[in-house]
Amino acid sequence: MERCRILFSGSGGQGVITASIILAEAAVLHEGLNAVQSQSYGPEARGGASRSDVIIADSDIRFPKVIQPNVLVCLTQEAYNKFTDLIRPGGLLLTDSHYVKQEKKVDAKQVELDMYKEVMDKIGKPIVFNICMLGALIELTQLIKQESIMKVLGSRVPAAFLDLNKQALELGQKIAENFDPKNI
Amino acid sequence: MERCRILFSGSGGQGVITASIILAEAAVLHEGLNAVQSQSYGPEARGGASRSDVIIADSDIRFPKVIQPNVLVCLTQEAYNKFTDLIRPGGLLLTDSHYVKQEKKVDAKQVELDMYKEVMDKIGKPIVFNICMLGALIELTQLIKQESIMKVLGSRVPAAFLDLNKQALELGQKIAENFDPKNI
Amino acid sequence: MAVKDYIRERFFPHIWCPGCGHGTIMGSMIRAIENLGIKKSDIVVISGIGCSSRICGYLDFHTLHTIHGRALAFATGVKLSRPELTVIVPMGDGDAFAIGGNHLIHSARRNIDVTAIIMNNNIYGMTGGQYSPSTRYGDLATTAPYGNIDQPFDFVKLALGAGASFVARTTTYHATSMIKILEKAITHKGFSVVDVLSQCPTYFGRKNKFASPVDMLKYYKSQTTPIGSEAKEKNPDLIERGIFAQEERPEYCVEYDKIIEKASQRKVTNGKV
Amino acid sequence: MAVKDYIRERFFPHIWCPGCGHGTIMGSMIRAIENLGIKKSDIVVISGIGCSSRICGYLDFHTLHTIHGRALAFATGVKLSRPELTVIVPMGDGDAFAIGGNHLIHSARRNIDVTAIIMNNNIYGMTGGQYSPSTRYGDLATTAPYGNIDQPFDFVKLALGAGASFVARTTTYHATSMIKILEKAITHKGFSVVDVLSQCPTYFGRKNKFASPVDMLKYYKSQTTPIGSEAKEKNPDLIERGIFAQEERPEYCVEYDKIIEKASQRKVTNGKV
Amino acid sequence: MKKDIRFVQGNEAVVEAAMYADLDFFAGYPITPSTEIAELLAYRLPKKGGKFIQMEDELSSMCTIIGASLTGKKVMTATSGPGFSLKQEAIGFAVMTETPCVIVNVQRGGPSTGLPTSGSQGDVMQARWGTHGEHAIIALTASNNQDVFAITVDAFNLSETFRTPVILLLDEVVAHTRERLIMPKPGELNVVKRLRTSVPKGTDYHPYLPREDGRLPMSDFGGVHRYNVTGLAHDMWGFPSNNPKIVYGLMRHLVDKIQGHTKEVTRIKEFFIDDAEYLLISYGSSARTALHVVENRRARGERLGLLELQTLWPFPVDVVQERCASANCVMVVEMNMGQIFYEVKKAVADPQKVFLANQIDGSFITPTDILNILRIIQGKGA
Amino acid sequence: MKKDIRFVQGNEAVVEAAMYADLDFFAGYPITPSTEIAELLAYRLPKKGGKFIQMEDELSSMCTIIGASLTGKKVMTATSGPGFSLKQEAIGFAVMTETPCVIVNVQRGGPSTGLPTSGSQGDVMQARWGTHGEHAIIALTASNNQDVFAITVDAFNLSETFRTPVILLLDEVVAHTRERLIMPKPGELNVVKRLRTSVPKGTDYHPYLPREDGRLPMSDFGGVHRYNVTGLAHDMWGFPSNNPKIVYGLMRHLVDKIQGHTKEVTRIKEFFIDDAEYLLISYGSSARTALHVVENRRARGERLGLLELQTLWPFPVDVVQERCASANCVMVVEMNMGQIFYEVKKAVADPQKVFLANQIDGSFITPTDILNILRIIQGKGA
Amino acid sequence: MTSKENKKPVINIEWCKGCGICVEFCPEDALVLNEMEKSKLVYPEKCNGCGMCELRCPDLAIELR
Amino acid sequence: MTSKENKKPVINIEWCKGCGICVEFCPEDALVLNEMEKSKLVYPEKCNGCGMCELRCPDLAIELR
Ligand SMILES: Cc1ncc(C[n+]2csc(CCOP(=O)(O)OP(=O)(O)O)c2C)c(N)n1
Ligand SMILES: Cc1ncc(C[n+]2csc(CCOP(=O)(O)OP(=O)(O)O)c2C)c(N)n1
Ligand code: SF4
Ligand code: SF4
Ligand code: SF4
Ligand code: SF4
Ligand code: SF4
Ligand code: SF4
Ligand SMILES: [Mg+2]
Ligand SMILES: [Mg+2]
Repeated sequence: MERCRILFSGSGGQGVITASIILAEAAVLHEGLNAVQSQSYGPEARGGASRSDVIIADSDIRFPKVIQPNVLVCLTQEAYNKFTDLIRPGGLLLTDSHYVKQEKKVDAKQVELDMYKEVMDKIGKPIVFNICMLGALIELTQLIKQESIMKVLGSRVPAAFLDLNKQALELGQKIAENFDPKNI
Repeated sequence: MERCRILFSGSGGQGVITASIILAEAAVLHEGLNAVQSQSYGPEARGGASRSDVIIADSDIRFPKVIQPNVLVCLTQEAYNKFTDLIRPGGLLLTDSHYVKQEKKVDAKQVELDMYKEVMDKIGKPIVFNICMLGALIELTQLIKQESIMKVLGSRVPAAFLDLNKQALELGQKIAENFDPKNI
Repeated sequence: MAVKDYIRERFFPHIWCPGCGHGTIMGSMIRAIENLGIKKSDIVVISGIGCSSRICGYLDFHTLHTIHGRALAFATGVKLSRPELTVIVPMGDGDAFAIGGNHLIHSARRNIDVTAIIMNNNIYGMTGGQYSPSTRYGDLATTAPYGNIDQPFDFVKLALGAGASFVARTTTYHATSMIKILEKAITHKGFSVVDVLSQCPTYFGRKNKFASPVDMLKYYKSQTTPIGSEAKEKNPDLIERGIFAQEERPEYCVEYDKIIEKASQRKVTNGKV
Repeated sequence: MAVKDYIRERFFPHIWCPGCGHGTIMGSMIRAIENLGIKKSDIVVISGIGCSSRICGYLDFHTLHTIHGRALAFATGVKLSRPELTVIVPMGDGDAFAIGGNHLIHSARRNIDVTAIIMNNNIYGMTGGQYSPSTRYGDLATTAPYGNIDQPFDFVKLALGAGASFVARTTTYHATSMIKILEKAITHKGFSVVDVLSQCPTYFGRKNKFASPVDMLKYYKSQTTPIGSEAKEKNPDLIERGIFAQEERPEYCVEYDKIIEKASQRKVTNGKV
Repeated sequence: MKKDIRFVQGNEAVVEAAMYADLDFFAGYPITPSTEIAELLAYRLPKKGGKFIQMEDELSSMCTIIGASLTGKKVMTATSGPGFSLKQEAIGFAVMTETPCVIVNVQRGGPSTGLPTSGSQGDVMQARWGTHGEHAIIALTASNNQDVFAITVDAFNLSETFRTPVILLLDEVVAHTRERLIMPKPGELNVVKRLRTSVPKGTDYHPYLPREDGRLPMSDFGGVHRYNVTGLAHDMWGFPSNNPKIVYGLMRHLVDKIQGHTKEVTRIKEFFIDDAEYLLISYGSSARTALHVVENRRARGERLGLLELQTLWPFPVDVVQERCASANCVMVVEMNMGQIFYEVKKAVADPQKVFLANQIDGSFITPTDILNILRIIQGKGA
Repeated sequence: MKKDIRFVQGNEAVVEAAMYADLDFFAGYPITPSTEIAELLAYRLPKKGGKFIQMEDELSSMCTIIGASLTGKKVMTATSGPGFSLKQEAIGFAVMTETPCVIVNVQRGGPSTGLPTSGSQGDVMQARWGTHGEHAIIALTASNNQDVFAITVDAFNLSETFRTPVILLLDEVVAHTRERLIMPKPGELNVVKRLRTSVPKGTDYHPYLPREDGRLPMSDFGGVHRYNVTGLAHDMWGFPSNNPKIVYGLMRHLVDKIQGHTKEVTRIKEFFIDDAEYLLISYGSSARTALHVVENRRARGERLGLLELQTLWPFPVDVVQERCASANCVMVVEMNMGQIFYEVKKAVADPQKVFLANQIDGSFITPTDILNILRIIQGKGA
Repeated sequence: MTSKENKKPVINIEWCKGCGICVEFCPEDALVLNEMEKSKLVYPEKCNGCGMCELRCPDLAIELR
Repeated sequence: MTSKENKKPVINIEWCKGCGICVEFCPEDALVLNEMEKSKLVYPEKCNGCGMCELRCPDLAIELR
């Protein structure tokens, strides 16, 4: 596989970091891949913008940070403004239309999905928004299998909530599947 | 002048260190000489044996410790036993017969004086024993003038006690003057 | 002047989490100072390290953001050098009583005229929710996953035991009386300790089943009572608030002036004492 | 067994000055231990740095002579690792309450079963007579040539304020009751603080017009009184001695055992709490 | 048996390894970026009957583990810059009393409070010289989880073997990066047990008399041998002495037992060294960037190599000298102003061929940072 | 005017010099062998309206003087080994906040409690590297009372000039030896005053914006300018920042203001250097023994010379290199296991000609000790 | 200090973090958290000008004017 | 513990530092500091065996036997 560098960005409460860890953990534990994950600590991590770097590869990963992401996920306008220029030519830029308005063209596949709204409409629990995002991401990138994500969730989420997470994951996949670039 | 290296030794309460400082201070402040003084700190300085090193010279003094004293003053038997071998050939060994019995011959002028007894007899205050010893020392070595010592005492000792100190100093000088080596 | 005249507006909104009590304490401090009419340039605020300690950046006084636990030692240097300044030291519970406990009791003992404000959230906020010396027995914290077995200090008792001449307790719910207490603490000539219960919804609250900052204020409202109230007799578990001690005692800098006076009368005698 | 069976005779006579109270305290400690019949190999004595701390060299127990002020932290490590051992920590007033004050109050708060014996001579003996946190206002010391302006701690009040469950005071004059008190302190299950007034004739005495150790003992005799005595009412300046607190409270190591029990019942879930 | 694979932070790898190495006792005080070590151990230790205690500060944490070690426990503490400074006095006590213990310092940006959440390698020299008085010390580091695990186990082993505090000098990036950790199976890695004296009760035991092999068997506090431990210079019985002969012997012993065993203590990793024209020397997280560069350039045929140091102290002078001998140019990659750089310069025969590739602005050193400096060294300018 | 001659200990010379340099404020905690400094200042300072305070420990003493310095006072603290270790965290704060202060460390035997009453020079490297995080520092020393006086005044001057803590690294022998001190007359030695900003009230003052000459004028706490001081990385206003550009600028400034002024900061003394075949390099009390040997052998026609270092940090690389160039053999004389020795080796062109003459048994290094080693170096055996 | 009686809270929505404290403890229930999770004086007529919202707001986001 | 009634103080003059505490506080004035500044049981007949000298001696120099 090609080395994939993903940068997740958003605000403190959105669960981006958790989502990124789940993705990387799935790669390592259930797909025999290598992955590294790291996140920004520091004052900005409290309340303000948060950032998580994930690299997934089938070879050893030395340098652990993402400088130019292949995949950039921005879940706030602030994050979008801050990071959007970093994206690798030909990469994927994923945003949520509730939070972000993609204002300019970049040399990447720009995907704007209505994940937040759909989560609220279909599931009603904002807490699984991040998992929905993850669903969309794996659908768009085909990086990691749904089952792998579910296995990780199984070991992390109380049984009672597992189903909810599964719904969200699948919702995300569906939204992404239905995505028609012409809509942008 | 010849560089003079003096080692004072005795027990905590005898005032040897004070006496040594007075001597060195007199040399520096009132005779235009150089002098260094240092003493043993450490557990042995409390209660046990105490030691003070003085070097007096008319040139710069670099190495500040006394390894082989020209003049060795021992005011306890313990000190005598410990230090007597250090004396320079041809030096001066001064002890007090109340405290020390000189048990062997060394290649030095061996002077045993009855200072403690004389102080008790003539002055009755053991506190000035050290000054008496100093008097004997300057008499025997002709190193420092009596007036210089008195000047230092004047700046250190309360006026009321100055006379007492003078008596002791002179007593020491007299004892030493009268010393007849044949008496040993 | 308005509250805004006392802050460095460009750093707002501040860094504290939504509903964090530290902001309320900062507001009360400002209002107390405003009420007292002390000039901004006559005030030095000194803090250690912690969420609480970030207060220094926000206040338009002379501000000194130091190292963890030692703020009172820095304050001692500032105050003893310039006794005419008003020195206020806001501290976290960990800052003040864990790593900094010794400086607190010694400042109290010396009775140096410094006001210590404990922004007491019963947790280490900055490092992410470890137990502090005021975390209660049984509470949860990241380093007490099975429930805390340490007994907490009663900061008021400890400050009194150390000899503090002004000791008080209040909460972020009781903002009006907090302001009054802070006014008294600041004007008190001597060392003052004000223990302010302050919510950390992010770490203490979340770990200990408080759904929101509001719930924590409700707790302060229902679980505290004025000193010597009837309620306390009925329910000894209630936490008392109010002023526990306010005594005139020799202040350190004033005492030091006496030393200077004595010293300047004696002659130097050859460097010997 | 005789007193000599508890000491390392080859280091005697000890290093302390003639008339130093520290020796008397050592004697009383030995007698208390003898009376309690504790085995020598079950006792760990831990000290910091100071004249007082040299006690470690003389006692035929497990002895740990540590660094200045931190003996109680070492003791916490020893006790928590081996709760079955009897851990005794003799400390100087400076060691215990100046540099070491924080560890003392935190040990008290945790109520760990360690006995802290304060060999309180109101001075730094080892370094030659500087004022300590128990040097009284007005006393002379090498660093207080004009008289001390620091207020002293009342160690008893401070220990109580910190939550110590056993707190007592005695003096080297009152050797018999010192032994009794030490027995109780050592057997007390929890943190014990015993403030023992101990003469330093060499530095404290000489600077403060005590002609001899004997005079200092006379002072302890005349200027102290049992807790709650009539004499105290008449002369409030008298220093009280006796046991101020002796309460059963959850002991730290016992509490820790409960944590172990709880923990071993829960399953590890992927290293997450 | 299936491999036990985890996806964890470096700090978790430390915890897993410490448990593997039979850690009994941890005392600490929270500080970013080391706090996770304490948090995880608070959970893990009691499960096996071990003890975790959060002390009132770093000074007491350090003292507490020394006390516990003397009773026969395997002990550890963890901290970062400011806390590491506070532990220095007691670290010296552990050196002097030859008490095994492991001190983790997860480096962050300094000096002072600096950049608490940024990676840095600014405490390398402090690890060597932070406590007062002449002494020697062992300090280890690692760059990835698998190595962090192995090196942590090693830290305990060396600490026991040489009766000395061992400093595990990690950095924020290593500590906080999540990646794979394949858990070694029980027995897979060597775990050195506390060497206890075989001297029976009633027979004289000398706590500070080295055996012929230089090792000093211990006797647990609370056990059958009663002896004295002191931070003062002491004799073979543990009693204070200022006899120059005894002091000399003690000082030489304390230093020689470590400096004299540099070879045994040295841990390194080598990548493409044999024919390297440009030899990079690095350690900890910056070695990851260095290796990235090396692999990347090798792919293009450029002869770069990497010597990754895992033992920083005692500095492996001989190994460094030897490995550098054939390189045209040596570049030390680190996140400070050249702490190991100067050691390398001291070690090699021709110091003028040693260059520094570093980063001091709080951000993690990137391949570009290194390549830019390499270009300048090669005379190609900026 | 008659010369004002005193017969005093080195510690008293420090006190006299500090008073000469306008010391206003001292905070300390007693420890052998530095205690006399505190004791004398407790007596002297109040006489001129200055402040002396004995704090509860060394950590707080260090913090207290920093607080006092920020209000515009000249400040000092004094300690020895264990206390020096305890001050390290706060020394880093003074470095980061650029607060002038003088820290006296009278070295004694280490590590740990070691030999509290013996001379030693074991804290040289600690003075450089004792606090966490990359930084630079100034450390001075001297070997006799007259120099102790001058160097102490210098310590205050450099501290003010560079807005940095200055470490005065004495040792027990220098501190406790009594000898002559000729008191410099007022005005005889330069005394640098605190450089205060000329920015008037109401105009913006930037506490951390260096002037063109690199200096940063200060504004007293309690004065007309209200600003922030923090141990975090900060911008020119004193507010926390982790902007890499700002951090980089700060780090370079902190280090360059000292390392870049090594020449200005260097204080040395030279004895018979020009034609020296055997060049001794020493400092502090051991330089006295070294000089004794040099003078002694010169009298016999042997070409020995002495370079006495008074500035230890920043290490005067260029001066040492230059002075060593023509010597056949360089011998570093010190009381540790070779701390300045390695710096000299690093500095010179041919390190193999540098040897160590030292003493580590707690007794003061004697001429015989040096001569014995010299004989061995000369190939004459023991 | 001037009387606050006629004053009403003005909310700085840039600073308000939506903690809900002012809303919950307003004695007159004059405040509400809006859809953006910001405090809003929805019922100004109810407000008695007591100022408790101002004093308790941790974000200095309320000023009675 | 055995009764001390018939026991008398035995002084270890190697250890005694002559502080005078035992002498001063002996209820029966049975002890004296001799010319060598060492404690001595000069009046054994007066001694009541109370043991206070033993307990107070800072030098562990007295043992009732
Ligand atoms: C010497 C040192 N040790 C530890 C830390 C890490 N640290 C920063 S703040 C803090 C405690 C914060 O708790 P508290 O003082 O209660 O303040 P809060 O954040 O809760 O307001 C700790 C342990 C540090 N910065 N320095
Ligand atoms: C860190 C440190 N600071 C200071 C000292 C010096 N010091 C040794 S003992 C002591 C105080 C002694 O006083 P105290 O604790 O009251 O014991 P005492 O000698 O009076 O029995 C001091 C300050 C030290 N050894 N270590
Ligand atoms: S973590 Fe807690 S104390 Fe810190 S800002 Fe957030 S709520 Fe406040
Ligand atoms: S100096 Fe004081 S405390 Fe120390 S041994 Fe002498 S009398 Fe005792
Ligand atoms: S001023 Fe009082 S009544 Fe009005 S909105 Fe605020 S809290 Fe409510
Ligand atoms: S209290 Fe302040 S921050 Fe909280 S909701 Fe009200 S205005 Fe907003
Ligand atoms: S009390 Fe002890 S040391 Fe003192 S005089 Fe009596 S026997 Fe001697
Ligand atoms: S036993 Fe009692 S009566 Fe006898 S000598 Fe001793 S103190 Fe005096
Ligand atoms: Mg807190
Ligand atoms: Mg004391």
